[in-house]
This record gives sequence, C-alpha cells and structure tokens, in this order.
Amino acid sequence: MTANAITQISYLLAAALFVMALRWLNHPKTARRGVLAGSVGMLAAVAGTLLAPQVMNYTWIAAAAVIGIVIGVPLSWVPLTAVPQRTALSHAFGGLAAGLVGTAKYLVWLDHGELTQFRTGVIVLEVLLGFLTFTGSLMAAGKLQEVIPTRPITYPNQNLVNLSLLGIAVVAGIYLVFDPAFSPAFWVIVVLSLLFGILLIIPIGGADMPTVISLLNSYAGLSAVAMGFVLENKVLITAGALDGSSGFILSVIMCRAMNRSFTNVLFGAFGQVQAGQAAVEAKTVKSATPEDVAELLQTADRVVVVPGYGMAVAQAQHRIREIYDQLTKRGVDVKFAIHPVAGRMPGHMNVLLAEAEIPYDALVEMDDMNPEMAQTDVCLVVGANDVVNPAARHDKSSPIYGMPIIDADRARAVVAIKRSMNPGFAGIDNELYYLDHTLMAFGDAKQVLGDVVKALSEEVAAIH
Amino acid sequence: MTANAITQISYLLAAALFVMALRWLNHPKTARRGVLAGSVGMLAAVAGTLLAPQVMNYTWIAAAAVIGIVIGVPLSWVPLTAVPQRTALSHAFGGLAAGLVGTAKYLVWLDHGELTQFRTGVIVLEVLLGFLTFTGSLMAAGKLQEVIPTRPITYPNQNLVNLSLLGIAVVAGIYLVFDPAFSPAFWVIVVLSLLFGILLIIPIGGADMPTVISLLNSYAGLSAVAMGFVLENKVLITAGALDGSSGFILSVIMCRAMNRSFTNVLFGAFGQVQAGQAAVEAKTVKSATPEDVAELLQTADRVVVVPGYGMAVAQAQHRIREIYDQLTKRGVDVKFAIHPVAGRMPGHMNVLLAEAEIPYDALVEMDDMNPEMAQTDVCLVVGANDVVNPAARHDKSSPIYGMPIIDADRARAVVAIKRSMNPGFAGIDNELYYLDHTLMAFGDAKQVLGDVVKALSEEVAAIH
Amino acid sequence: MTELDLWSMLFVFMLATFVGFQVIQNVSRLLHTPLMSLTNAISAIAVVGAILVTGEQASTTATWLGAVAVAASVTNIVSGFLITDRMLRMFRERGKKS
Amino acid sequence: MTELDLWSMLFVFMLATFVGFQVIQNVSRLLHTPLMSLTNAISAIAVVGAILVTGEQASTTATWLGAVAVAASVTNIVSGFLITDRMLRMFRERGKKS
Ligand SMILES: NC(=O)c1ccc[n+]([C@@H]2O[C@H](COP(=O)([O-])OP(=O)(O)OC[C@H]3O[C@@H](n4cnc5c(N)ncnc54)[C@H](OP(=O)(O)O)[C@@H]3O)[C@@H](O)[C@H]2O)c1
Ligand SMILES: NC(=O)c1ccc[n+]([C@@H]2O[C@H](COP(=O)([O-])OP(=O)(O)OC[C@H]3O[C@@H](n4cnc5c(N)ncnc54)[C@H](OP(=O)(O)O)[C@@H]3O)[C@@H](O)[C@H]2O)c1
Repeated sequence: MTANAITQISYLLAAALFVMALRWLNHPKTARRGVLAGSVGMLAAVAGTLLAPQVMNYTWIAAAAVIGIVIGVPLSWVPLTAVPQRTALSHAFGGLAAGLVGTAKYLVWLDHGELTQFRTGVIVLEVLLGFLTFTGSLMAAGKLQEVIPTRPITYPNQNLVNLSLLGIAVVAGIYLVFDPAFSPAFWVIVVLSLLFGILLIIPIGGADMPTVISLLNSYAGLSAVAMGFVLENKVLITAGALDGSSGFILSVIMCRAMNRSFTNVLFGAFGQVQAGQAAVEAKTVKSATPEDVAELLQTADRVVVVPGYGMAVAQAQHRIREIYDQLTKRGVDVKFAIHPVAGRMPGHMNVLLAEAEIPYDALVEMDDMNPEMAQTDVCLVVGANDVVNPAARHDKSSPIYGMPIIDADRARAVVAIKRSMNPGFAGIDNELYYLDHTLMAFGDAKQVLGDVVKALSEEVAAIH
Repeated sequence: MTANAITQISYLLAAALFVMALRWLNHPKTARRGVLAGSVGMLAAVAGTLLAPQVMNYTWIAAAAVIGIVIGVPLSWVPLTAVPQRTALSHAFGGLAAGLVGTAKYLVWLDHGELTQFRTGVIVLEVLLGFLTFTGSLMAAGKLQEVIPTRPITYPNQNLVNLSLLGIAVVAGIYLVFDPAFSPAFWVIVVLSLLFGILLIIPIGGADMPTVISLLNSYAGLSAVAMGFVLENKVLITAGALDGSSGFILSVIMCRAMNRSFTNVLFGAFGQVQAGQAAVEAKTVKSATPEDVAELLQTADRVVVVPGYGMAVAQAQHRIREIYDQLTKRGVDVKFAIHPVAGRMPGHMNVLLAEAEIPYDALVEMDDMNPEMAQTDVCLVVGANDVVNPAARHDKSSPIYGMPIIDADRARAVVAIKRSMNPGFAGIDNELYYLDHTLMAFGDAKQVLGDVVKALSEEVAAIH
Repeated sequence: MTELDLWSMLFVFMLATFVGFQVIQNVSRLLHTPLMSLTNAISAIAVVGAILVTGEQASTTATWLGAVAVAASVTNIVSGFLITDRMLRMFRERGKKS
Repeated sequence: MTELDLWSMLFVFMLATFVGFQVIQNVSRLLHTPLMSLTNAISAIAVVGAILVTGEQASTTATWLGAVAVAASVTNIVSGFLITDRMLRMFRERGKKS
C-alpha cells in the first residue's frame, strides 16, 4: 500500500512537472527552468518505479542504465548541424523500447495465461507503433546523416505494396485479439512493422526528413501511450500524449509553412521534383565582390539578414555575428528575419544564431518583419533561397505558390550569398536573384562573409 | 457492461465537449458554437447517466427536472443588470445540489455500512464546500439585489469567530473520518458550513460581491470535484476543475485590476472605507450643458468613450449607441475604452454595449487604448469614476494607487457625465473632474446623453 | 473503491485543472460575463450525481434529497445555457471599417 | 484490468492531449528545436515500463528485452535533457536597445 502510494504520488508529480516543463518553453527566459522541471519529473518517476513492489532485482536495471548513460552523454555532444539525426536516432530508441516492452509483456502474459483481449489489443498497437518508429527513424537518421542515399527510392506501385503489408499486419492484429494465444500472428506483426517502417521512409527525399521525424515523434509518443494502456500507467499516457501532440503540431507547422499536405510529404517522393527541375535558364545577374558588399552595408541605416539552409551548411553564423558587431558598432540597425522553415528543421536558424551569441531579441519572425521590409536599405540573404522566392507570392504555376515568404525583394537593395545559381530545397529557380536591385556574392557563405568582415574592419583601420 | 460502456463514452464525450465549449469562447465569432458544444455535452452526460444500471426509477427524476425547467427558463430572462445576482443564485443552487448529494450518499452508505474512510473524507469535503457555497451565494445574491443591507456588517473579533467555527467543522470532519458511523459529527459539519457561508459574506461590502461570486464560483467547482471523488465519476471531476479554475482566474483578474489582495477583499470590509471617505472638499469644476457637449463632440475627429458603472445604473447604453451613430455618420472616429473592472462584474461594459448593438470591434481594451489617448480630441466619460482616476498613477496615499487606469486625463478635452460629485466604488475623490480641460455634465447619464443626441440631430436638421 | 482508481481520479483532476487554466486564460476579455454564466451551466454537471442518487432509490430521504438536487441542477443547466446564448447573440461585428 | 480503469485511462489520454496541444502551441517559435529534443527526453518516460519489465524477472527473455529497453530509454533521457539544456544555454538576451 504505502509503497504503491509513493509510486503513484511520484507519477502524479512527474506528470505535472512534464506539463510545466513544456509551459516554461514559451519564453527563452524560463526555458532552462523547463529542462530542470522535466529532469526532476523524470527522476521522480524513475525513483517511484524502482520502489514499486513488482521490482525485485536491480542488477540488470543498473547495468542497463549505466550502458544508457555511457551512450547518452556523448550523444549530447553532437554538433548542432547533427541535431536532426540525433533526434531521429532517439526516436528510434524510443520506438525500440516501446516495442520490446510490448513483446516482453506479451510473452510473460502468454506464459501465465493472463492475456485478456484488451491487453492483447493494446500490446498489438504498442508493438506496431514501436517497431515501425524504430526502423523508420533509423532510416530517417541514415538519410539525414547521408549514410543512406537521400534521394527517394521508388519502385512500381510502391504505395500498394506498403498498404497491403500494413493491411496484413492489421489483420494479424485483429486475429490475435480474438485468439491471443496464437503467438505466430504476434511475430508476423513484429516483422511486418519493422519492415513497414523501412518501406515507409525510403521513398521520401532526404530534405523532407525534418517533417518525417516530427511525424515519427508523434508515433513515438503514441507508442508510449499504448504502453501506458498495457501497463495501466497514467504517467506514460500523459507524457506520451504530450510528445504525440508536440510532434503532430510541429509537422503541421512545417507542412503549412511549406504549403504542402501530409500525403504529399509522405507519398509525394518530393526530392525527385528537385532533381528534375534543377536546370536553370540563363538570365543575367549582377554579381558583387565582398568589398562591394561591405561598402553597401556600412552606408545603410537598416539591414535585415535572412539566413537560410546555406548558412547552416557553411557554418557561417559566427561570421554573421562579426558583421553584426561591426555594423551595430557603426550604429547600423541590424535585424534577422527568421522564416519558420528556414534551414532543415523548425527553429534551425534560431539555434545556430544563438550559438553565435546573437541576442534572440534581434531575431524577428517573418510576419513581424515583412511590413518593415520596404523601409530596409539592405537585405542580406545568406544561403536562403526558397524562403525568399517571390514566385510563392504571384506565380500560380510554381510548386511553392502560396508558401508564405520573407519579402526580401521589397528591400531597397538585396545581397544574396550562395555558391552558384543552383536551386534550393524546392528545386526551382528564384527570380529574386535576377532583380535590378539584387547583387549576387558567389561563394561559400563562411568564406564570403569572412572577406566582408575583413573589408569592414580595414575600413575602421583606415578611419583611424 | 455495454450499458456501462455507453455511459462511460457519454461522459468522455461530455468532458471533451466542455473543454471545447470554453476554447470556443476565445472569440465572439466562435462563442455561440461553444454554447452549443456545452449543451450537447450536458445532454450526452445526462442521457448516459439515465442509461446507467443503478438508475431504476425515473418518475422522481422527471418530476424534479420539470420543476428545474420551470424555474430555469424564466431565470434566463433577467435583465442584464441583474446578471450578477442570477450568477450568484445559480452558484447557490450548485452548492445546494452538491451538499444534498453528499448528504444522501452519507446516509445511504451509513445504512449499508459501506462508509470507507476515503468516502467519508471526500463526502465531508463535498458537504462543507457545497453548503458553504449555498448560503454564501444566497447572501451574495441578496446583497447584489439589495434585499440584504449591502454595507459590511461587522462585529468585534469577527474573523476570530468565523475561523473558530471553521476550525470546529474541520475537527468534526477529521473525527468523522476515523469514526464514519458517528453521524452527529456529520450534522455538526452540515450546520456549521451553512452558518459559515453566511458569516463569511455579511462583513463584505456589496460592491465587492463580484469578486466574491467569482470566488464562490470556484468553490462550487471544487464541490463538484469532491462529488466526483465521492461517486468516482470523472466527468464531474473534469467539469468541476474547469469551473474551479475559471472562477479562480476571474477573481484574480478582478483583484489585480483593482490592485487589491484576496484577503483585503474577503476580510477588509472595504465598503466601509467608501462610507467613510464620501466627503468631498470644495474645488471648482467647469460644468457644461448637453448642447455644449454636442458642439464639442461633432467638431472632434477622434472621440473615445469610457463607460463605467454609472452607464449600467442609468441603462444609458442605447443613448450611447445613438451618439455613436450620429458621430460616425459625420465621419468622427468613435472608440470605446473598456477597463477590465469597469462596472460591477468582469466584461460588464462589453455585454451592455453589445446589447445596444455597438460592434465589438469598436470596444478597445485599456492597454491598447491608452497609448492613443494623447491623440484623442474628446474623451467622453459616462458614469465611470475610479477607472479614470489619475490618482492611481501618482498619488501613493490613494487607496487605488497602482491600479491600472484609462488615461482619460491625457485627452485634449474630457467630458464627464455623472449625477453629482459623489465618489465611486472606491469612495475617493477624483481629480480628473477638476482639470482645466475637463467639463462636467451633471445628471442621469441616460437623461444627459438623450439631450446630447437631440442637440446633435437638431444640428443635422439645421444643416438641411 | 480500488486504490488504483483514487490515483486515476487525482490524475484526471490535475490534468483538468491544467486544461482549465490554459483555456480560461485564452478566453476573450470581451466575453468574461458570458464565460461566468457558461462555466456556471457546465458545473451543473452535478446533475449526474443527483440523478444517480435519485434513481437508486436507496431510501426515501436519499431520493428526496436527490430530487431536490436534480431540480436545482436542471435549473442551472437551463438558465445557464439560455442566458449565455442570449448574451452572445448580442455580440455583433461591424460590417467594415476600424 | 477493471473495466472502470480503462475509462479513466481514456480520460487521462483525452485531457493530456488537450494539455499537450495548448501547451505546445504556446511554445516560442524561437525554441522549436529545443522543444523537439525536450519532448524527446520526456517521452523516454517509457523507462518506467522498461524498469518494471526488467525488475519483475518473469522470464529470462523478458528480462533481457526489458534491459535493452532500459538502456535505450536511459540513453534518450540523458542525451535528451543534456542537449536541450546545451542549446538553451546559448539563447542570450541583448543588454539593451531594439
Ligand atoms: N526548416 C524546416 O523545418 C524544413 C523542413 C523540411 C523542408 N524544409 C525546406 O527547406 C527549405 C528551406 O529554405 P532555405 O531558403 O532556408 O534553404 P534552401 O531553399 O534549401 O536554399 C539553400 C540555399 O543555400 C545555398 N547554399 C548551400 N550551401 C551553401 C554554402 N556552403 N554557402 C552558401 N550558400 C549555400 C544553396 O545554393 P547554392 O547551392 O548555390 O550554394 C541553396 O540555394 C524550404 O524549401 C523548406 O520548405 C524546411
Ligand atoms: N468590474 C468588476 O468586476 C468589479 C468588481 C468589483 C469591484 N469593482 C469596482 O467597481 C469600480 C468600477 O469603476 P467605475 O469607474 O466603472 O465605476 P465607479 O468608480 O463605481 O463610479 C461609478 C460612477 O457612476 C456615477 N453614476 C452612478 N449612477 C449614475 C447614473 N444613473 N447616471 C450617471 N452617473 C451615474 C457615480 O457618480 P454619481 O453618483 O455622482 O452619479 C459614480 O461616480 C472600480 O472601483 C472597481 O474596482 C469592479
């Protein structure tokens, strides 16, 4: 009784702390408190569980925990560019854990003949979601890390195959519910969900992985919920539901900001379009040297920087920081316009710029910045492409038509830094680069910006 | 089983619909959908309950329901000025229901010897909160309807008496938990909580009732929660918690906007201060005729109307509407500045103005309006006093110092309509009336505004 | 009642309170008066308990008490929803401008 | 498991989902990347289930499977919280201006 009470209280506490943790993420000021709350909650739940009467032996648990720590700590040191992979990987672990616990429970209850229909039903759900998430996330991680070909791997009537596989798994599941003791059906489900996870991901282009991992995030959450139903454990259900809704909302945000549908992301094999359209007609662009750019920047009063995926690739955020310092020193007002899907994951740009110690109150959301664009002297586009493509506003034929963009073209002058005229993620040409008031500074963003900084500081030297 | 399943599903549905109902109140556009959701949820819950196996006889229920409808429908026709009383009254009913159900359950379980300690504990809570809310809300309703003297009724060491009464009730409750069968203790609790409800309210001034009914609102919610624990019914717990938090938040908003503490409201016997300070030193004010006001208004470009409790008393909202029409017809920009605690209940002004069919997007919240006050030609203060008292900004000695106010005094010209120089709710003088650019139009708001309208329309007549 | 169920009820209470706080904080200030009467009507869910007590007919007293409770709750339900809707019907948006 | 408990679990699920949606929608866009890793760490609550399965020692297989699950979850907990905190430490406010 008392032991159980303590466990239950710890669960209640943990659930409340998890909610608070996410609430405190609503502002950078309180965010770290959120992490604290989350970890305290986790400790409480773990402690409470260890006290639970069922837990009779600790050696295995301790051993496994040590292993987990040994793997986990290094995993938290990954460079920020590898954060998407890491996230995918940990979804894989999460799914694995859910799947394994489900399997274990099935076997145990099978031995003891304690398999009710309800238990079997939720176990099937847990195992299906868990293992699907496991292999699926591994695929996603692989594509993001580019150990697996990132281009969509497609074959004739793929969706048909996938769906029929899923169908079989579901049938097996239903059968199992009516005859829980028929373990072969269970193993069929296990195998099929592992397989399904792989097949679901390979036809999706590498660049769509962020949306996919958010979806997998909510699957992982749901599998935790299913586990909660299996073990009749409410903190599992709560935390799982929180995770599930988070993943769902993030993927919706991404799809909306890319103005694409879930189905299009999941079955559109989008990456191919990219390959297809990469050809660019020859129009003339004005190109500029870093010195020109430096000149232009320091004569400006208001500068808006639009960072994009290219900045992440080039790791150019620190150079940007130097330019930010140089210009603010000169009294130039420098702001950063952040597009919700700039880069390759939600909030990507914010983290990188924060890493370069650029104050977060200089980072302005697209919607707040666009009205001010017309009063901007120079808009510095660093490795951003689709998110500043005016076609999204007027060209109905464009695949990104309707996607909200940053109106870089409305600034008095535009400087775009990229290595070539190659298209971005969406694989389409960008008329912004051909405008009269647009200057192209070709080269790796880090390189170019480095030269701009040099030019700016020489200026200062010259003055004194 | 199936019967129970249906009941449970209906409860789940009801709980979800209740949450949605409140979510949809976040905008007037969706608000009515909220009411629909709420009533559907209620129907579902009731239907589900009627199907529950325990319910064996329907006649009594039907009879009681008919009575409820017969009382309820007319109660929904009360004039909007009587809404606070009605709300208080229905809290009383809610508390009564909770208390009676608790009592019934106690008696039944006592007969059947099914009183566990837990059950007794939650029943005590339910009965205490329920009956306390019952008599307390009746008192509040009485004071608002002014059938009971609204001034605080106080006697020596009142709080001591009250607290000791509460203490006795609590002791009795604890005793009962250990000896559930000892029914005398139960009746002591019932009587004391009924008594306590009365004693808690009588020392509070009538004008503080709105805050009090919000508090009683959350008590009513909590008693529903307690009932939920008694009957192991989760929809009761959910709905009760929603109600409880709503009442709590509203009373916090009111206290904050009046910049007073709960304790001050509950034990401050605030109304007395009012009585005490009503004396006003003789300073000179400029007074104006309705014609002057009309003149002033139609020469203005921007007019801001600040409605207050006086508008509610005078039922002047329809006249205001006419002025609004007259002026907008003339191209004058008319806005309404709404203070969170203008009037006598939260949102009081909004409902009255909406009743007069003034579009809600002309109603601006204090914080959004204040910045624009300096660019306002005429600020028309209709029966508002404390919420426009500049003392709140600078006079540290004032009882309302620190209370956020509408900066009427910053407008180019101020017209204040009230019957006399009497103070408002807070019982303090208002320097706004003595400013050089302030004109006083004395008289009943409805009367005065009526004359203003006449003057304005004659103007028009004259023009043609 | 099973030990376990006490805890699930506490869970429900905790979560419902979180939902309540968040939802109420998002309610438009325009609608605080309707909000009061709507929550009022919703908390009349006490009718569920009242019906159960009345329907069981465990004892005459219980039935009587229950019946009164039913009457009281139904009053709140009916008047609460009706008056809220009446108030909300009055909130109109302006055609254009401002 | 008792019939009743299924329903309380559904209640918890429903309410938790509401809380989730509301809470997540209020998360600052600045912090969407940390959000992903934090929810990640939180959903590693699966460790609870893993511990129970491992600790019961109902059968060798079960214990093995459980142990692997524990290792996987602990990995997520540790790396999840650490990396989130690492990211958040980087978000600084500007002294004054703008
Ligand atoms: N953020 C998310 O959550 C998310 C998720 C899924 C998809 N997406 C998609 O990703 C895209 C993001 O748009 P975006 O404008 O940020 O990126 P983008 O449209 O993909 O364009 C990136 C640009 O950066 C340039 N670039 C690459 N490496 C560079 C380097 N080292 N130095 C300088 N420039 C470099 C590339 O041009 P060069 O090759 O010529 O250098 C490319 O045009 C959107 O289409 C969005 O829908 C985002
Ligand atoms: N809204 C809430 O939830 C709430 C709750 C509790 C307390 N309160 C308090 O109530 C006060 C509200 O401030 P308020 O400025 O709206 O009202 P107020 O400060 O109470 O002043 C109302 C004024 O209206 C005048 N008046 C009364 N009847 C009138 C009539 N028939 N015609 C014209 N004028 C009339 C009165 O002056 P004459 O007598 O000279 O006419 C009085 O000065 C605040 O102090 C607030 O803290 C509000």
